[in-house]
Amino acid sequence: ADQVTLQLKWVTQAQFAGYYVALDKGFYAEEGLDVTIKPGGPDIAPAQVIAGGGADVVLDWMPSALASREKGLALVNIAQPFKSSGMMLTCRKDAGVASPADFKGKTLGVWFFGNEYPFLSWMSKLGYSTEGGADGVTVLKQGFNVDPILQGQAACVSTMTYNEYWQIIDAGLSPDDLVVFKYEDQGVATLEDGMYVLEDNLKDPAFVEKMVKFVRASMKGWKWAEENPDDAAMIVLDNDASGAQTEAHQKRMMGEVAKLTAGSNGALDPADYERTVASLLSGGSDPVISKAPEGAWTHMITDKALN
Amino acid sequence: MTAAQANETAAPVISAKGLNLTFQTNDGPVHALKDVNLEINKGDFVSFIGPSGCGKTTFLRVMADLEKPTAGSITVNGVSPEEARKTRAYGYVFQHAGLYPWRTIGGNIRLPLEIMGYTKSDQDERVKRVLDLVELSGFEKKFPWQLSGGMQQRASIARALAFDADILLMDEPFGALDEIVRDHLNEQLLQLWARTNKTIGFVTHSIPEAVYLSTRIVVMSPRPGRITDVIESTLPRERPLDIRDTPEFLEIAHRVREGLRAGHAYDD
Amino acid sequence: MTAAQANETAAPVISAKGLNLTFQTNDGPVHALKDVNLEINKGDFVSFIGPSGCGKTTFLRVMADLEKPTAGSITVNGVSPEEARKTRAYGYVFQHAGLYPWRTIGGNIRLPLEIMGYTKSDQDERVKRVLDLVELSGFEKKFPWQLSGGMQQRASIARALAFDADILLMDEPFGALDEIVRDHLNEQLLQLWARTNKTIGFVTHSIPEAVYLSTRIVVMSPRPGRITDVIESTLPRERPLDIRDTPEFLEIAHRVREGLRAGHAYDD
Amino acid sequence: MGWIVFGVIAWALGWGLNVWLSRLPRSRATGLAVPVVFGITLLLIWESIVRGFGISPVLLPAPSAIAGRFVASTGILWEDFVQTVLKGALSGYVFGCGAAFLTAVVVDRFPFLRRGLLPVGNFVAALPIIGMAPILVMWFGFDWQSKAAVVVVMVFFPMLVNTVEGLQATDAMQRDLMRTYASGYWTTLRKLRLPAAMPFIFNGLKIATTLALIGAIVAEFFGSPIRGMGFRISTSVGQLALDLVWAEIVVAAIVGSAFYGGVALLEKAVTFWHPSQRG
Amino acid sequence: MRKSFLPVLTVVAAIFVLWYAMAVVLNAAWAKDQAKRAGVELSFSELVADTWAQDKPKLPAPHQVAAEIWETTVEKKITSKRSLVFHSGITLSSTLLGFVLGTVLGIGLAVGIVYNRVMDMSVMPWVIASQTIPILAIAPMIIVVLNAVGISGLLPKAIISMYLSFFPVVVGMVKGLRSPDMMQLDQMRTWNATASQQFWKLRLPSSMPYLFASLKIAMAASLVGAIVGELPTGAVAGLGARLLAGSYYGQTIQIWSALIMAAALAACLVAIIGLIQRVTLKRMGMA
Ligand SMILES: Nc1ncnc2c1ncn2[C@@H]1O[C@H](COP(=O)(O)OP(=O)(O)OP(=O)(O)O)[C@@H](O)[C@H]1O
Ligand SMILES: Nc1ncnc2c1ncn2[C@@H]1O[C@H](COP(=O)(O)OP(=O)(O)OP(=O)(O)O)[C@@H](O)[C@H]1O
Ligand SMILES: Cc1ncc(C[n+]2csc(CCO)c2C)c(N)n1
Ligand SMILES: [Mg+2]
Ligand SMILES: [Mg+2]
Repeated sequence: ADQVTLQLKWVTQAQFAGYYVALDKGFYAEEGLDVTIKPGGPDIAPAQVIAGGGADVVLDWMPSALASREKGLALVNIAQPFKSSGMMLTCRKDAGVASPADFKGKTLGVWFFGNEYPFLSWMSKLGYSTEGGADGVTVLKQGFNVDPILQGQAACVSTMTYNEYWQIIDAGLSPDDLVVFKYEDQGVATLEDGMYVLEDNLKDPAFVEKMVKFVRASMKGWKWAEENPDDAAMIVLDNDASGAQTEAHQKRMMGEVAKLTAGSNGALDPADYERTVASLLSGGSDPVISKAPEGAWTHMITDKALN
Repeated sequence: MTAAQANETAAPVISAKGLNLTFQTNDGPVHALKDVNLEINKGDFVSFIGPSGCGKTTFLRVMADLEKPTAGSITVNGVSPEEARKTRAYGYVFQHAGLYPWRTIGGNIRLPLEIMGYTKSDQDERVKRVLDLVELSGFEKKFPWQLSGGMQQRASIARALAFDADILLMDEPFGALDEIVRDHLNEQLLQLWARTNKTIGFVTHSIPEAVYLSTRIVVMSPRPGRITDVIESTLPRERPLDIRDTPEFLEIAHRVREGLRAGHAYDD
Repeated sequence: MTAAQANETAAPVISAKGLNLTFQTNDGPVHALKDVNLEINKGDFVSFIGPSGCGKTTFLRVMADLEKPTAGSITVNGVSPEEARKTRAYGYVFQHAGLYPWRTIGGNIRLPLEIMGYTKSDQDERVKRVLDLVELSGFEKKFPWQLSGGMQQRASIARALAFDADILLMDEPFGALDEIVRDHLNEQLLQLWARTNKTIGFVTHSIPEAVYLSTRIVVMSPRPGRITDVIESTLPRERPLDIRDTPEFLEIAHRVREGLRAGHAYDD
Repeated sequence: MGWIVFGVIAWALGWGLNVWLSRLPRSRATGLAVPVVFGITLLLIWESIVRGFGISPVLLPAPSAIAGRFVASTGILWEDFVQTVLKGALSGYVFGCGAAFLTAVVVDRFPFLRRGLLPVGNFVAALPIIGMAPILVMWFGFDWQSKAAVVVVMVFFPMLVNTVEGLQATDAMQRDLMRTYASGYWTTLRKLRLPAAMPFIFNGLKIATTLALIGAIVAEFFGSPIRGMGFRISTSVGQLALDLVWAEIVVAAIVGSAFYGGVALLEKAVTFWHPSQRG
Repeated sequence: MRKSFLPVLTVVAAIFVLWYAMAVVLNAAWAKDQAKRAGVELSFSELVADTWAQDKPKLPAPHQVAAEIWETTVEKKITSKRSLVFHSGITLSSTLLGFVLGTVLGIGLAVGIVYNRVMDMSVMPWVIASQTIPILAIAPMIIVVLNAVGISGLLPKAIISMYLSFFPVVVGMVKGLRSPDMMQLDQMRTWNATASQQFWKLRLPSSMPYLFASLKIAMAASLVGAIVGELPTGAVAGLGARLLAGSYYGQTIQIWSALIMAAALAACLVAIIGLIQRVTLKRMGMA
């Protein structure tokens, strides 16, 4: 069987249910693929992993992938299972935040490690400096959790609709205490969790063939997961080596993730891509990417896979 | 001065009666001193000699209140060793010079003076005087490790002399030195003793040294340490080094050796 | 045996000519040996005596190829010290017994034999023999720290005797022992020497020890170490301990002391 | 290929030079030159391996690239240095070591406490304290205070154990001497036990220097303001700016060595009398 | 040993008292906050009870941690991913591998330094400098880079452990191999011993006490390396992963139980070395 190694962007959780389902239900095996899924983590850069040959295909957020491309690492998007962005900024009402206009002078928690780009372009769109001061916002490098908002160290923290938001709720704050700003609603949404490969590899027909099978099986997994969210969550749970995930949380996460993948058959919508690039280019004095990339995505794989 | 001196000689400076000391160790009790009786008078120079481990050091430490006897009584100047220690009656010289490496020779000698609260000018004056006494003037600013073993030992004696302790206890102070240097220091010690009229307790392994220096020689037996012989020296107070070739000297040395050998087991 | 012996006595075992040794130190050069000439014959017992730091140890080390002279020549059994060392001509006994704490007494004595590649049975036999020789049979299985200082020193001598070195170099082997034990070991060493007819070089600080043991006494002066006197002993080979009270002994001792004192500056 | 040959030549030359240097009589100059030559050789080999094998700069940048980035980013590096080293590591170091020292003096006063605390302290000193970092960040917030707290916790016990041990380091004879002078507790402490403890105290201080830097940097992984060496390292890895990562590592190595060297120099000055320092 | 039993017990008891007190102090704010939201007033005893029983306390009380440890060690199958024993085993294996690698590397370097003049003069400063590199901070990168050259699984973590643990071994062994005094070395010379005889019969045995002292430090360092090496490997498994996952989900009880488990592991490993040390040195007649 053909070997394929997939590097996830984050730890094993329902965010990646489609792949685990495909593995568990034998969709990959049916295609004749032997797939290894490598969980990610707070300091694993998927781009670095693929550059080092540690994976054939990686999941990454498009801003980070495009930035890597500008750094000389030619990543190409071959499929996009996530149609919409799950990113939001969640704020405490009692910190005095009701609209983006209130960010000024506040402290905001942000993920870094290549995940900061959407936030930065949003802020530059709003015209806020991220260097602190009365006219800007003070940025915290948010750690692995949502503590800063719970403890009042930050007015807002970054959250995903399917994950961190619920951790805040679980911690005892009620939705009434919170205000959320979805990147989608603010018009600064960027594409998340796409599949990326190295451009050079696409010149190899055998590799392309392998990816076609991989994408096809993965999408089958995703669609299965959307239809059977609870079972998918249990599959994810079975694959979590850390034994730290809880059933309730994963099932809820699967439900939220399904909303984000629902709109996609796996093929990248060029309009979404253009919107993402536009947003990244608009970053004022220090844009995330300096010019529109060329060849950063292809339908070559999905065209074959989905027909 | 001489009248007062005569007066003091009447009462013994150190008086030990039925002294016993047992150390509790992991291998069981060690009986270090057994039924020790001794009187030392003002101005005496008493040497303690005996095989290794017989309790010489222990006895000296009991006198200086560094060890408490488990039975018997001991008085120093008529009071307990502890009280005597608190009145700073002792100058103690250990086998190894034991100078503090982080202090200069001068600083080492100054140490007891600082602790006892002498004034700065008094300190300076005393340090200078005792350095002269042990012929170390000019080495005040040196650190101990920059001096030879003999010089270090002299500095440590100077340290014990810097304050006015009238009892000097010396535990094999010259054990580590070569014979010539040792002879020389013996001579100087005798002169010093003659000049200051201190009471001196002196531990040694060397028979000639004991005979040459002492007014009395206390011979001790192996464990449990007992006093087997106390030999009064018939030598005059004035003692040139040559005295060691006189028949009188050899006679005393012979007596000491016999006393020692009697207690020695030869199996080590 | 006796014929061969007489034959060997003809050529000196050790012959030093115009030996000089200067150590380069941070404080400038130290002239440790200066113009040293000496011949040692087969079966000699030669003592080296002199003030501390005069170069006794250095001289012994030069003989054993532990130090290279900066000038002059030295031969051992007619060859260079290095070649002599490679043929394992030396038994060297240091001031401190220097037994390995992780080896038993037997293991310590066996150590040089292992290194020199003796067979197992030969090792056993030799260890047994030298243990007998120094009267330590029965202590083979003990560790060094379970023995007294005197016994350790005897073990260390046994170690130097276990292999067939015909030159025994001893650097203050009894310096750390008390007088009684020392007397006893001196006696034993003499007996051993008489029995084995080894050539012995012996460093000591003690005048009586030097006189009691040696056929020749080499007196050295302080730095730069020179030989100031070589005293041939007139004492018979057979020497009971009492010999030390004879006028002949005292006469030689006096000569040594005079020789020593002449070179001593008293400021050590 | 050319670069690989260059690397081999550099290695041979460097080694040969060092063999030659080490045969010269030992002096301050050769003592310095040998490790420097060794280091330069390592860098040359590194450079030629990266170039020769065409290793992606995303994985391992060449020394020349790192040097270039270092020079170009001194502003950022300085800002991070201030945040992590001066605010986080140094304050935690001073506070942690100071507190440990005072605790040791108190503990030493009471044998009961000493007997109880020393085994516990030894135990804690061997624990993976760094694991407390996420907790301390949770307790003390995101800024340098939490980094300092991590450093305090990390250096406290090694320092405590060393100081207590040092205060016990006087030999019986030295203490007896003070006794014959009828010297009191505080006098003995000041005149004998503190000076005698200095080699041990400095041992603790030296161990603490490396711990302090590591603690401050690693703690930044669990949340930080957007400056600091740990922040920069993790963020730059994510941005594939590996040259900047290595520039930060160079800063850390220089700062760490300087910190250690500084304490060692101070030690030399204070414990000049100790046999290990007389050399 | 017996003499320090009572004092140690007292100190440990004091730590527990302090711990409970701190739990009240640290967790009170949250308890009050929750109560205010729910509109109830807490009495002091209710407050204390609440602070010792929260789900995600700032500082869990000892009994909460104990219960969690009990649950995840005794009540779970060892093979279960939720078993702390399972995770300890994973951490242990990379700790031990790293420790062995570090010890071998350390001893090798020390031998080189002692026997080779060039190494003596050139290596030591760099060994010291190497430890100023915050390896822990770049651990994730190291793991990714090692992965790139085909080294994965246990080894990358073990290499981080090795990097931390070889240092104390080098330092200790250089000291230990140099601990024979001049006299002992000269003695070997008079016997015309070869370099290898000198090493096996003199230098190595004399270095044993130093070796064991270093091994204890190295073992502790190795465990730190393994844990930190696990943090970024995608929270897959091991105590470090538990620590991270706990932190990620704000599960303080889980963090603390992983921490305590790591501490216990460290203590056991160090104690085992201590035991070997005692036996060896006793057999060598050096204890
Ligand atoms: N603190 C102690 N605890 C246990 N035993 C001790 C202690 N001090 C001394 N001893 C033992 O008491 C005995 C007498 O010791 P002491 O030091 O007085 O002998 P010594 O005559 O001074 O010997 P040396 O000539 O070797 O100095 C010895 O057997 C020694 O082992
Ligand atoms: N390795 C060395 N480097 C520098 N100087 C040395 C060295 N070895 C000895 N010396 C110096 O050479 C001189 C002679 O030393 P040596 O050890 O031979 O004296 P010694 O007669 O044996 O003295 P002691 O009776 O104290 O043992 C001394 O001044 C000593 O300091
Ligand atoms: C150090 C750190 N970096 C990035 C993220 C953000 N992130 C990347 S993928 C993903 C999936 C959502 O669960 C999230 C949140 C984080 N949480 N912590
Ligand atoms: Mg004694
Ligand atoms: Mg000598």
